[in-house]
Amino acid sequence: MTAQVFFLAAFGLAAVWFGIVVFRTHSMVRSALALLFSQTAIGAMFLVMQAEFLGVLQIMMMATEMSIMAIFMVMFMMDPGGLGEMDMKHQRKLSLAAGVIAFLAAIGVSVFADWGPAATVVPSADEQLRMLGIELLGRSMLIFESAGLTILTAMIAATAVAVQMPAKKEDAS
Amino acid sequence: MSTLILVLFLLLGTYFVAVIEEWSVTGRLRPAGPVRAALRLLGTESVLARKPDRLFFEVAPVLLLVAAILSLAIIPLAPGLIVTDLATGALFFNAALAYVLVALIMGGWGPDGAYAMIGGWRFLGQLIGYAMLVVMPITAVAMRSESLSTVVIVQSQEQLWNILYQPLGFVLFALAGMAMAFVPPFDLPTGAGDLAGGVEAEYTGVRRLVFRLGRMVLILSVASAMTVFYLGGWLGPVLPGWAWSAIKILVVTALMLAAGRALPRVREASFLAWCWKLGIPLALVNIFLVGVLVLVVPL
Amino acid sequence: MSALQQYGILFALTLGSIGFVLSLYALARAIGRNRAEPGKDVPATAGSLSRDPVWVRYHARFGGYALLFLAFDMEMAFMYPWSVVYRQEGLVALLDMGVFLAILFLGLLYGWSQGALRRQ
Amino acid sequence: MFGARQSTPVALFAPLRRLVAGAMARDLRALVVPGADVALAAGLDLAAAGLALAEGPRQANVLLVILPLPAAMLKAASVAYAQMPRPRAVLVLGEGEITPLPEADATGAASQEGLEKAVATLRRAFAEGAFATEVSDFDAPALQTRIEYTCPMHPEVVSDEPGNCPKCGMNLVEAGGDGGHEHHHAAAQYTCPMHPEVVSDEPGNCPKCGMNLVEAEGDGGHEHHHAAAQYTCPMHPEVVSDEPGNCPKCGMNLVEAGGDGGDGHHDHAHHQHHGQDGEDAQVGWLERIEPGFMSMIELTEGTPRSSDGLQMEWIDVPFGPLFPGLPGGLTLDLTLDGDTVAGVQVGSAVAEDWALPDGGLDPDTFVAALGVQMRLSPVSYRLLACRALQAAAGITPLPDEDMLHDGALARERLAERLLWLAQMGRQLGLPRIESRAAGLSRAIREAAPSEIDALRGPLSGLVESLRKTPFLARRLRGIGRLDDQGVWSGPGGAGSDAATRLTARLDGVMADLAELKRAGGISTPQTPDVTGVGGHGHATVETARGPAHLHLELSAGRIVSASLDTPSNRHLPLVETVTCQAELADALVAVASLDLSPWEVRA
Repeated sequence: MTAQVFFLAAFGLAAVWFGIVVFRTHSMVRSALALLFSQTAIGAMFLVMQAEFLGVLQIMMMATEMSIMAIFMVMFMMDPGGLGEMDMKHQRKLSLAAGVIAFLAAIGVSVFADWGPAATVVPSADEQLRMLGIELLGRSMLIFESAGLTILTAMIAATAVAVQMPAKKEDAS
Repeated sequence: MSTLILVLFLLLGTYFVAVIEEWSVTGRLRPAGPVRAALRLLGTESVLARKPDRLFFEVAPVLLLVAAILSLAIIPLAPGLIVTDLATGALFFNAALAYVLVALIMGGWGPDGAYAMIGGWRFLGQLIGYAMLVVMPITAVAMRSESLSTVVIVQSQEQLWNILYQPLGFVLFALAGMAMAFVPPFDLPTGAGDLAGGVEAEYTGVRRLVFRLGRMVLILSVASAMTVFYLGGWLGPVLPGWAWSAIKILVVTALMLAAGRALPRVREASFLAWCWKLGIPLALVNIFLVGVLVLVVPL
Repeated sequence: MSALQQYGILFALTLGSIGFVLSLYALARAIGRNRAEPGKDVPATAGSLSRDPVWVRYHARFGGYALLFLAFDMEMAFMYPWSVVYRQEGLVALLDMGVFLAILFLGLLYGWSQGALRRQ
Repeated sequence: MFGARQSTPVALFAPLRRLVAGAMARDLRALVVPGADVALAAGLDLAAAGLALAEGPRQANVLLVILPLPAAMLKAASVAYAQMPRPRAVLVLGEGEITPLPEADATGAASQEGLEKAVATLRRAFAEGAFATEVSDFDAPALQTRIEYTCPMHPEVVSDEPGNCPKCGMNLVEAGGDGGHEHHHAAAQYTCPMHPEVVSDEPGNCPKCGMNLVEAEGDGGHEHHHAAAQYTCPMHPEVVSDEPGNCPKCGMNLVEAGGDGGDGHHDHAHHQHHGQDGEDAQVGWLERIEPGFMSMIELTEGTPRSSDGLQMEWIDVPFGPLFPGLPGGLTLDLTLDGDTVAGVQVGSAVAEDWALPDGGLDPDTFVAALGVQMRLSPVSYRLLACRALQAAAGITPLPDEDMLHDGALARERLAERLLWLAQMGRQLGLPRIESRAAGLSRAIREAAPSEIDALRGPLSGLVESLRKTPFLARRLRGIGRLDDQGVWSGPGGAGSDAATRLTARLDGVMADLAELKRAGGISTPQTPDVTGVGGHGHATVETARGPAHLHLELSAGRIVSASLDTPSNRHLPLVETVTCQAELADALVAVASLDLSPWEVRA
């Protein structure tokens, strides 16, 4: 139990540290990959908390998605290599305030929300996965299918953004 | 004991992959080749670029090796002969190998060299093509075995190997796996005549040695995954389980690398087009077919 | 073996691999030193000395694919738990996932028809 | 060994070092200067001699130099040598000057035998001298573009090393790069609107972002230290400060404002190359809505526009003269927009000026020199020179002998087509095709007529397997399509693409075989005796790359003027056509499919 708490704290601190690195670096790629490793550390926290599927999924999906974020940042941000030493921090006061408020809100929710009784026995990873599947096909089917629709909307929006590009060219020339 | 066997498997496997890899390039089998090359690299200077992102440059080869080794941890060689039998093994395999991409992007960006950088970003494009073709066939495999555990997946093939049960999935997974291990003809990030080494171009000496090691373990890992998911893993008559695993993995490695010798390197644009316009629809068809099969013929 | 022990093994494997690499580095360091020389540390570009930094805005031409990929990647999160209980749930699962995948496939077709599936 | 590695003084590791040195001696990887194609044309089988081909300088431990080479190529070789990690060695084949390269560790004649002997010497050198306690630096003029670091605020601060400015503590940035040039001299200076630390004496693009450099404020001698210096942000001209530092809005370094106060670099940049009022208005509008907003319109101002309208930064990347997928000596500088070719500059590092010396040249020297210069196709050009000489002197060649010369020509054409195939196989990642084509090319180049019949089988086998290689035609189709009428005279004709040119070359292989059979024998041409003769002569020879023409003027037995027209020289401008807006890999395939010989290019 104590080792579990120790690793949980260690990965948590790593996640926070990588989160800070996102803003401390000048390079866009470093920034994006720092965010990735922050997310990976969160995935490791899930593993420590014995939520295996969630943890592995987080570790897997973030690797590809943050890499795609990296390429889009390199594509669209000024000076992605950090050669001009541009500062990553913008609108400090506003973001500081927003950060503090969000932090307090998260603390508040975690402390005051009714989480129900704590589970005494952690189901095995296989069981968790199975239960999740049954949940998806049973009670949460509507949520599941509407997630499909949301993804469809996202795809259409993404396509609209992606195919805007050639149209722009005609404007420019 | 089993730990020792697994370490031995890792070492021997890497060695054999290196021998086969050299054969696939030079056409000659030289058993001492990998050892010599490793010693040469160990004794060569490991040059650091002038104004690099040093952290990236240093981390990339290590990350590649670690990701490849971790992905091997869920490969069962025989009943009981596995590092970790995770309940989400098949998913974990993917998760570990997703960091190959991260390693290549870091290694490409790190040295501030054009060939390397283009190679790294190219691999991202390649991943966008192959990634779905890795996960969708694995889903179909899991539908049959009712589990993501690699041990259960092998056991589910007791009566019929998956290569026969879902051949379409095997073809897609094999091609995607080759792209994942960036072996020819999918060696876009490191193409010799194309990018003069690409991501590998700036690595010399011991860093290159680690990079190459990671590459070999990666090939071994992909071949092992093909064996476990589709070729019945340790299943086979007469010989003990581990021997079957070893034979199958070596044969798959050799076939994989031999195919690259005979095919021209793919174009990234057409690779992406093939993957998305043909591969993904076929993978969905595969899921549907397996779905019907699983319900109708409960093998 | 409990799940936590397994994660412990994976963590140890990671540390062990890193340790192996570090000992290789130490060995290499014991063999010889690097010598800083003019031109050696400039990234090699086929016999030309090109000192220009390449860390500039990179035009990736697979943007359309990448955006569609993100959507598909999300969808896979649902596929894994579904596939595990598929046999148990039977026809319901097939129909359910069929609808889900059909919706996604529609998205793919839309993207295809709009020209997102090409080199930009 | 000059390229030995500095070893640590710890004796404990001496046995390990010996082991490593022994392994290195048995595992040699060579970077060939000028290129693997020239080694092949010289009849060298590197693999048989125990040398593996390295992809680039970083992977090589042997620099194999095949002499003679012009100075430009040796300069490239010195850069490549400097970039090879130690321990490294130089192996020189043939005769000639090798400065600025260090002394060769092994030398030999440019033949297989010479190579094998030299490799044996090299192995001993590696086994015994791969490590040394004392080593000295390699230096060459090509490496002497000194990097200076200077302070963006205080240009008088110049240092050889990066660090902080002693006056204001800012990071020192890299100065122009072309040697110890004066920063404060009178002429106009150019600076980048985005990176004020980039200061150059010449207009051009910013090395960091590729933007056009704009003329710096002030009248040339730009007063960095003038009385009431004000600092402003390149993005936010409203930010004005008396001291250097960072912009409170975006964090960028403040730059010194121009003489006319408020008008900072940013506005200046606008007027310099766009001055579109619409964009200015839009920027202002955005500024009002969100003051800290970094508008992409503003930031990408002046950067080049891609084909799809996005504004990106472009990089210049050299692909040559020592690029593994292209003919050795060909310099291809691509301007890349991501992985797409946006611009191209092509040339040759081995080109020679074909001007004749005053007083002309005697025919023997001329023919020999042409044979040496055209490294890949010596026989064809010797024959061309001989035929032009005969035409000028009015000598009618004997039909029988002419047939035999045609045989020699066909044989070389065949060898060259195979050489191209080997190169193409290397570029496309087809090692089997590469080694088969290379072996056949080597065998055919010096083959006697009787031996060629034995090669007929393997040759048609290779052609067949190329036609059957899966996806090869699909890989090449549509790449490097030539729409130009007339300029292209090589295989495939106008309107061909890489796939049809491959097919045409394969057909050419069979046609050459047939011609060899028809010729019935092979004889290399001899310089005709033209002592004391004068006149004009013209000859054409069909090489593997297309027809080559030579026009000669003889006066009293000496060549006083010669005009040579080679296919590669004609085809060089086509590189731009075939690479324009192509993906990098496709562009390289397209260039390779043109089969350019850098040796045929005029300086």
